[in-house]
Amino acid sequence: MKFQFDSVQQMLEMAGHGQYVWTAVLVTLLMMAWLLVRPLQVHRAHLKTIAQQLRREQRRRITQEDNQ
Amino acid sequence: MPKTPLLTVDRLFFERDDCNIFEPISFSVEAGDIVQIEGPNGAGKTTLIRLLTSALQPTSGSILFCGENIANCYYEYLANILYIGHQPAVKLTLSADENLRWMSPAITTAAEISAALAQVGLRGYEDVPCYSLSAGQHRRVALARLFTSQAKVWYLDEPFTAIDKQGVSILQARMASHVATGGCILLSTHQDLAMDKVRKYSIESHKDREQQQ
Amino acid sequence: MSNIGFSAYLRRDLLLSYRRLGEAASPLIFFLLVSILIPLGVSPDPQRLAELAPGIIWVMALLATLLSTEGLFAADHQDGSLEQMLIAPQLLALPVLGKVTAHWLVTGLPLTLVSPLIGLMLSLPAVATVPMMASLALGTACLSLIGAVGAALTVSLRKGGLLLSILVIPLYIPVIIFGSAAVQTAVDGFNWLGPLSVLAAMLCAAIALCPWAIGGALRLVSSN
Amino acid sequence: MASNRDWTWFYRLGSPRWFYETTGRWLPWLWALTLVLLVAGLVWGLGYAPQDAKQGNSFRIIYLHVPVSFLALAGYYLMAIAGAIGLIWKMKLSYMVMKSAAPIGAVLTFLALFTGAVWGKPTWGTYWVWDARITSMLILLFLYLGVLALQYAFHSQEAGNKASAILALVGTVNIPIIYKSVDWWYTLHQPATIKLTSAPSMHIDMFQPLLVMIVALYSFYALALILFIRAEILQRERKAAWVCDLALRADQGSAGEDKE
Repeated sequence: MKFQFDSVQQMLEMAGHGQYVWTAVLVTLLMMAWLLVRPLQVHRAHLKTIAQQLRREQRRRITQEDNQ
Repeated sequence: MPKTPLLTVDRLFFERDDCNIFEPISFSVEAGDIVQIEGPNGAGKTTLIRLLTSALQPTSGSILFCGENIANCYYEYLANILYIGHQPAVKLTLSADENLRWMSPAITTAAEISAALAQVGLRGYEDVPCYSLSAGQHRRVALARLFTSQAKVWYLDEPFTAIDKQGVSILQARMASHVATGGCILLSTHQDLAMDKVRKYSIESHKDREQQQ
Repeated sequence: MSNIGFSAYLRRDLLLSYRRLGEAASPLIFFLLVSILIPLGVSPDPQRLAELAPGIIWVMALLATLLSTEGLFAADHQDGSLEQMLIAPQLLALPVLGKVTAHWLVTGLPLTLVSPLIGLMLSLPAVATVPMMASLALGTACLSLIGAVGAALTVSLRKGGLLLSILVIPLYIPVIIFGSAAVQTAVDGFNWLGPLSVLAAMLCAAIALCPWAIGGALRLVSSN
Repeated sequence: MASNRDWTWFYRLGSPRWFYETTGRWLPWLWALTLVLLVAGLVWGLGYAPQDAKQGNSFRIIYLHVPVSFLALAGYYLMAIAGAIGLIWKMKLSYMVMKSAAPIGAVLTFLALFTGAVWGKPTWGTYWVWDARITSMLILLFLYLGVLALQYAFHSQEAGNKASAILALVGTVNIPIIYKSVDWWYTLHQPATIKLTSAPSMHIDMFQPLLVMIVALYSFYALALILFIRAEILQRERKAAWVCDLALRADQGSAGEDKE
């Protein structure tokens, strides 16, 4: 098995087909990355809202007890 | 010897979007019973009635008709129930006569149809298209089914909405004669019925209970 | 007339359409109108029109059927009769099939009957008239059945019309391929019974399967 | 209706909490596997695989296009099966699988079309041809978009789930018919042109990296699906005690970091 290109420059150009190959690679990898990052963002956002809500309820309960 | 109740509801439970509408419900209804389902708005009265008619599938629990699970005698059960819901199911382009004939069992004769319409005070309106009738009259067309139906179990969801006093007393008389001949009625209404032997079943709102805790 | 069975629903829906003839005729008028736009928009040259005619007629028929599909269950859902249909003591597929048949009789069949007129206006060769009518008759029945699945899924949504077309147009594709192919092969002078029999097979499959999907959709989705 | 008691084991399998905790243990491994396979496959395919005799270097797009198209189609079936399980056994988790599979599938289908178009330009001189397979892919994209649109059209989560499950099932029955008809349509209209799909016998050196990329995409699909489902579980089970615990612990962790 042998590396097909002599230099980085050559690999980027790919004998004139570089722009097509690398656009395909870049767009594919970016969208695939989005498919992984997006659920992680949503996951974190959910945890945060749930925690906030719990904290708010806790505070409300404390003030209620104080009033009593 | 204990008689099998006409209708038995066994731990009927319904959940929508992970939110319980009500706690599991169990009760039974004998022939001759009138059950008034009570509860504040949003307690799930309509949901309960629709579950009982099988228009809505319960999350768990079962309904027995004459001691048999309705899953096993589905069509027999459906042939024996009558449901009048919030919407009267009246087609505006059809006349009162056509509407009632459509909603009644196939064996009903023309004379019975016009007699039923006369009972609910629609004599003379038989051939009038329903779009020229009022909301109360639409309900009356739907309620005329009570006079043509041979079903044993009646489910009536707010039957007296938009009905005047005289109409209410006619309907109550019909309901009394239905239970006297071995039928049973489950209805939801905020009015007090001028009838004896009305059992009340109240659904507590699940949300209220949750807030109390 | 009581609310039990296939023919009861067929007769009632036909009666309802008959009482509202203007409403029932609108898909047909739409079909005629849009077909007039084509010569105005493309070219009045008979040769070019003849070339495009099979495709155009089929696309227009598809859109006209789609337009009328939205209301298939919507009125029943609003006035409560859909709920009564769900709890009638019978197999749900029967009244469903009755309603869809009525829909086809009111939309697909009239489209089929006036299509020779459109064919004439678009210079469709006369040999293609019979295959066009046959393919439209079979094809629009398929479209009614498939469209009814979408109509049942979107019945409880207030603005379901646009969504409905997104859902069902991809499912319409095989029908339009074989429908316009039947007309095209007839124009080219080949045997058009091949694509037509595929359409017939699709119709059989749709009659066997769609009522169940429609019934399931109505039971599970409309009540929520 | 069958008694629920006979099915407790099945429901435990479908318990969101069980799923969340088990996949939590798998995740680091799955991340590592996916990244290693992707990097290996890409470097091998883009750098080491020999050039195609006719297409030159542009053929290297195959290492993205084929695996992505593969998963796009397989994903639709997975979505439909999950929906069917949800309809039959009323399992919450399987609806979550269905709901999560839809956006992933739609993105992968889009990528299949995009890479196909970019590959087409140097190979056939045009970005778009109405080739049978490309057309079928386009239809698949619209089938995915339909399921997504229907899912979010309902106020009630449950109605959306059931509706899109039915639609996915109807789509599944239709996909073979659609594919066959599009195939037939293509041969009808392009009887004598050159065949665009030219990969009859692939050299083994070209095929091995493709195999690696296919496995990599499967691993990626599993990873993305699990991540989407976990986010969905948190949202649906937000009132459950274990989720509240989790949220508080995560919150304390991040609050601690902020102070430092």
